[in-house]
Amino acid sequence: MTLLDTADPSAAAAAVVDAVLADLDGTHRGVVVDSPPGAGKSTLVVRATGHLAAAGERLMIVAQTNEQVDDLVERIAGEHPDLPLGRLSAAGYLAPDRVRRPSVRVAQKADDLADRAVVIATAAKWATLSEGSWPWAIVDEAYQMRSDMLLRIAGRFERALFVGDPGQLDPFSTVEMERWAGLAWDPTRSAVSVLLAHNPELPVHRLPVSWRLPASAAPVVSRAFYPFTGFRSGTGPGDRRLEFGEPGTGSAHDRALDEAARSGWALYELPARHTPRTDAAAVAATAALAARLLARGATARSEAGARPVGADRIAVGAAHRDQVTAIRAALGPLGSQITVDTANRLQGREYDVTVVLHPLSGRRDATAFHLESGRLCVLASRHRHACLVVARAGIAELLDAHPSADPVRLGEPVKFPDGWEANQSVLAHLAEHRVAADA
Amino acid sequence: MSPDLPPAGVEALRTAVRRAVAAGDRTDARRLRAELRAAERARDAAAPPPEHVPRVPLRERVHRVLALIGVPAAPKLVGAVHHAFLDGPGLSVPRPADLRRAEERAFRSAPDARPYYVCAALTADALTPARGLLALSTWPPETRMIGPRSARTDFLTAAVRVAEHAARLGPDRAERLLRRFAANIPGAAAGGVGTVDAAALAEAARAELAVHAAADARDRARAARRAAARLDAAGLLFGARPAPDRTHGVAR
Amino acid sequence: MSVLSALARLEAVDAGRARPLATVRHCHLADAPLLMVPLRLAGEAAAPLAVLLGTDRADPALLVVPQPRNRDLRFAFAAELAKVVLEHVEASRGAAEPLGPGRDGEERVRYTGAPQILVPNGGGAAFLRLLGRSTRFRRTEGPHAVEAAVPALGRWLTWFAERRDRPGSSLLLALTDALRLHWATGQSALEDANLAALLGWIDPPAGLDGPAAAARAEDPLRCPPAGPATDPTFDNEVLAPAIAAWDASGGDPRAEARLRAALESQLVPTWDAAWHAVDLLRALPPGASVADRWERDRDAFTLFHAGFAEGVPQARRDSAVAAARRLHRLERAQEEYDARRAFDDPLVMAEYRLTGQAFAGTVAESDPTRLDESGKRPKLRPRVRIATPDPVRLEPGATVCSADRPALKGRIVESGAGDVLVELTGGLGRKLVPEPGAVPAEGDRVCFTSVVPGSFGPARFPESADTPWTHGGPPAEYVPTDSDAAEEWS
Amino acid sequence: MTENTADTAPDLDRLRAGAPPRNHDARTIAALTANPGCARRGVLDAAGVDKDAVARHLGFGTPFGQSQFALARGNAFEAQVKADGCAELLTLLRDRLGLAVAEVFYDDLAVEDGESREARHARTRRLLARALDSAEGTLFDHPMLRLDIAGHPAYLEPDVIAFQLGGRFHVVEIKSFAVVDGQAEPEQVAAAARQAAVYVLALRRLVAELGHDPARVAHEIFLVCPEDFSNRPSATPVDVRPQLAVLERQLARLTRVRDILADLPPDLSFALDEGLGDAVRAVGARYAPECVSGCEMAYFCRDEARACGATGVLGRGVRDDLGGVDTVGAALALARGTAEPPAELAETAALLRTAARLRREALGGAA
Repeated sequence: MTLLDTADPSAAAAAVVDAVLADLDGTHRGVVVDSPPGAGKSTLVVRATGHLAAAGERLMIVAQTNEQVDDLVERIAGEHPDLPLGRLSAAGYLAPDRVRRPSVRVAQKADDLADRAVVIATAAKWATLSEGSWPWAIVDEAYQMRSDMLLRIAGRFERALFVGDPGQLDPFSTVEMERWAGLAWDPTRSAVSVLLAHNPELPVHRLPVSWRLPASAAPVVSRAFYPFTGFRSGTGPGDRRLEFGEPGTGSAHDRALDEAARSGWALYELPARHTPRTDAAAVAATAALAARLLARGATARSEAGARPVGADRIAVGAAHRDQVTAIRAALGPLGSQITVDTANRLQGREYDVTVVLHPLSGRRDATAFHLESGRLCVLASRHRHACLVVARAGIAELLDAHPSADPVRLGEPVKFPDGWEANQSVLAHLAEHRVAADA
Repeated sequence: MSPDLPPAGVEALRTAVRRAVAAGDRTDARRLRAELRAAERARDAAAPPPEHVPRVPLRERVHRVLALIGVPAAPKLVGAVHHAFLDGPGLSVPRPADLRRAEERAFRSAPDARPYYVCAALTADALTPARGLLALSTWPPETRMIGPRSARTDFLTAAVRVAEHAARLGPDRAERLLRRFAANIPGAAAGGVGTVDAAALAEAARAELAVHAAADARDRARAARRAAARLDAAGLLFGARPAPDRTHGVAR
Repeated sequence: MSVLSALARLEAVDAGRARPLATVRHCHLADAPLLMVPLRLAGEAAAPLAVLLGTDRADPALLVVPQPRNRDLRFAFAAELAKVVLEHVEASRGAAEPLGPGRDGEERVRYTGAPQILVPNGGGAAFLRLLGRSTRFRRTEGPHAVEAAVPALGRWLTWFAERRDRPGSSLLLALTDALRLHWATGQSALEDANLAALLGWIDPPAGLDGPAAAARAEDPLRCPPAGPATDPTFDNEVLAPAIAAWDASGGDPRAEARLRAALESQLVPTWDAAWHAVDLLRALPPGASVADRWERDRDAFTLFHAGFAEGVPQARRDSAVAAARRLHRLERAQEEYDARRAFDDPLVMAEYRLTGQAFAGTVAESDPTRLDESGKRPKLRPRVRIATPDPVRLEPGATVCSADRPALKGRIVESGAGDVLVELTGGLGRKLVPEPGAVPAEGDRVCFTSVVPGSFGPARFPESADTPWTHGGPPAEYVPTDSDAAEEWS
Repeated sequence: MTENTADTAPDLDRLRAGAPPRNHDARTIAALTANPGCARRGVLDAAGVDKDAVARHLGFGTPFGQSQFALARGNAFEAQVKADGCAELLTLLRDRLGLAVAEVFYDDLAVEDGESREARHARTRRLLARALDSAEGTLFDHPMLRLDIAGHPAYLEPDVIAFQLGGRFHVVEIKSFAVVDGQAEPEQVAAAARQAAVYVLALRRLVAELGHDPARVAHEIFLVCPEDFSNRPSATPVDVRPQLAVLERQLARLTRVRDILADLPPDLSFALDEGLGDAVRAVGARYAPECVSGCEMAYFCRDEARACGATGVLGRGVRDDLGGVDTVGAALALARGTAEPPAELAETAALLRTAARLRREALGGAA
């Protein structure tokens, strides 16, 4: 902790990265790195790739979606232009421009990439291979991968680096099954949790600094979602600023935007009411805040300089697909410019400002889905500058009234952080940045 | 399908009892239950099985068992040992407190009139009767003191005695009892699945006993000295009286 | 739970009767299913007390354990039960129909029938699972030997219970589950777990409405619980004295008859209710895909039956590879089941239409011969514009298929208020001109949905012996031990 | 917190109309967390009102009886595990945790019947204080623990064992439901975990009172159950941190009953007389079907909720799906278009109308 508090953030982060790379040179079969939001996970993957490649090791990289794979290809090829990369893909995959580089070869068969130092593909694609072995693998977003997928690909590598964010959404299954509860290899659990259950001696590192989250957000997110490990922001208070070209009119929307610009957070609160999921007023407010933000011509000032906050730097997040559709519709033509998506799909992304429809807004009873801490964590940790949350009043009462009768399955590790506690923690912080909607 | 459907009266009473129970009406339930039993008896018209009158009085049989194992014991163990080694069916020992109360009455009305009393074991710290244990007045006081290790040493001692006894008599009836002892004493179940070697059991019990015996004896002797200094003759046998319960007492 | 089924519950409250949630039957009902109504001794995991069972509603067999704490009596009961269940298995299988050679060249067969077991509720099914677990490891020789039928019963019950986990399987059905799939009552899901109350809402006895019939069903004296748990006042006031009397009588037949009568009194109302439930379900026409799913059940049955003599291992818990394989199979079956049920039943499809994952309407424009010539070769890509009042929530690019003809596939081009443009991509035939009737014509009523079966392809898993180090390495091979057989089963 | 409770206590005593407060045990305390949003239950529980008697008086008694077979099985298993100085438990702890052979201390903190709860509690304090100082002692059977419930000390039914290992105490909870192949009924495990959490909390408070670190009471408890289908005991560790957090929160909340009381008629009492029904109705309930499994008032509340057509009787999920519409009648009127929705319900109304149209279409106009 003292290191966290006192040392220069870059030095603290670099020390962890060095320790990870040192472990790769050691004898462990696996190394796990926990990365809170924006803590430089991709940078680590790129560094580790270079490190292993430099040691002459052939390397396979596993990511969860095609987009993540392409992102990694782009970054690794950018950083190590001389490294021969292979992009293994399914039939029908069209390589985007950012992947079309001289050092990158795209193929559907692993045999066609046999000479490549590094081969990258989705887990699903790796799982189709029945032979071939790589001395090393890097598994990205390993907490979002289900352990049954790890089982299917683990035969392809001898040793592996697992990188991911434990605070985000857990993988899920479309069937509910109790039969595997308590088993160390429960296929519905995350890959990392199964890996560590069987290999408790593996080193687990934690990246200590979020370069994305501003000083206003890191403590809030850390306290609520990473209570035992913690992290800090790479920037200090005042290093990130949000300024509007156009002054506010004093409307509640503008006051919420001003509060967010000032403090990094705003809770735009609508009157208490139980509503359907696609609460029209909340949907309208969410869309209006995003549109108004754009209209006021915001500029984001940070260690990277000043840049305008365009539609591509704004994201709107919600819990349910139907809410996303409704907000997109409410945004009109902006709906195709501003990213509007569910927490699941916003995982791993980064924006300057986010507008979030609170998952519990308008609910009468909280369900496990709504309380899942990872959902709120994703929504509250995508921003570099500010996050605006839209909610009906009454969430505190709803949490208070939430009955606690969760069944307990023997042998199943207790899930931390508890969704209830995490929600309370975030809500307590938001209450200090509350702006009531105009009556 | 059923050869003799009960008469409607019995069935109706049975339903009435269940109704009363479900409604939480205990008085009604008790009354109806009595009526039901009467109706059932009338229906069966069969004489109830004759009460089995034991020849040896209960306290005497408890005495025999306790004398055999030589340490304070709970009714369940007393019953099991009785079943294993002494004649007759299993011994249903009443609540120790009730048996001891009767003995205490007898003792107080005519002290030392009987050759022995089935009495209490005393907690080493408070000298109150230890819950659920029976002891004999003829034992030395320290045997009747229960320190923190005594439950274990007494269990092991009982194991040794039972094993020795079984070795003398042949282990047939005691098989189950020996198995239970053996399962809970390290190294005692050497004989493989299903069979217990009484000698091995006794040896294992003695081995563990050696770990605890000295400290336990010290605790017990100290408690016995305190008891001798503080309690009268009846107290020594039946324990200091606990503080009475105050109804709805609220502390502080 | 969805708004649509919530509305159905409201309508049921209003009508005082259950309202339909389905227009067709989504489960298979065999001609002669084996109905089992089991009771368990309170406080025990799987100590059987009694079971009323049979395929003939007029002639059930009653098996009881007069003293449930007596291990020998329990195994005698298990042996009797085994006889009935094994007979049912053999009687139901029918002939083996040849299917022609499989991929490995071996001739394959499938039985024309399969055994079906019905139980009143989920608790009954769970009890059979435990009963299977507690009997399948028994040894037929050595210490604690049991009749050969006992472990056979255990293996069959275990198999039935595992098939029940598979979405859409009908081999072991809990009648409350089956009824709730087809009707919404005016009470909560929790209260629906009571078979008698559920039936009271669906088909109340003359002179009563749903709420009155359900209230009656909640009185354990008028309507004994459907098991496997018994009513505590029955235990205390009837069963316990009867067992005690049987014990005291030394197994007197009269005492046993009384005990049987007492248990029968608890079982018969549920027996009747269960057949009532069967009648209600049978009155519904079967959904189009029910026969397919039953065929899968028959496949599974044929496979297990064929391998029974060799003793397909049924370990206590799944190994890592077995668990992953099973999860994959179940997820595939779930997707298939969800989609096919929606295709079979407009009322199920209505759920998806309400959430915007499907829409129905009339074809306003149709361009059946449109070609996409942007690629190297022209492709047949007809477009249809559909007018719909449904709240469509499908993004452009989303893959859809036709509910009436799932082979007809397409993708959403644009979707606005009251109108969706779909480009058809599959199910049109092989030529550059569509097969006649393949493309919906103007004025046709159509329904498209993004709920498509078959997105889960087959998956490759390592052999158990190749379980990777991440999952603990290859597991020790499961060998039944003496201790399995020696479990006291108390 | 204590000041609050001191103020509230007299009001709560008055609510019972002179009847003694119902004695809490670990089960009833654990049940306080079942439906914390229910003001009715909160007030009745905080005041220690005998809810069972109230419900019976109102004609809605719950048949919560227990089968003698279940009771006998539970008692027999516990007696077996604890027999002869917990011989079986010691064997289990030696096998599972490598407990040293010398660690055989067994202190039965209960004495004979007839001793007062205060005296037993004092004895528990004395023996535990010694154990905490010396780190000596292995098994402490029947500790008499105490928790303040809304200002009243509640003595906990002492059917639990505190087990000391390496200076840390673990609660050992003996239950007679089976653990088959490592799995048990999740609901039963949850109930056991909630009860164990009550003991952990009470034990922690006691340890703190004795001047020691409450963390010496572990959040990991041992659940001792019959293994598979045998009588053999097995021990499974269960992490009760979630249950502890919930319990602490709800116990703190009970003192907020004062806010509820402030809105109630000053002469309100739950005396078992003809005014009882009105008195109970004066405190709002938050009925959900799950109440039936854990609250004696459930059938009364269900009847009340059904009578006013509350959508909650159909389940929490249904109520939430109907977002904002509280009664069956209102929801149906919106669905059928017979009522014009207020602006804030326009959306719900549209959704319900679409649902009604879709049902009608699918059922061929029959619905």
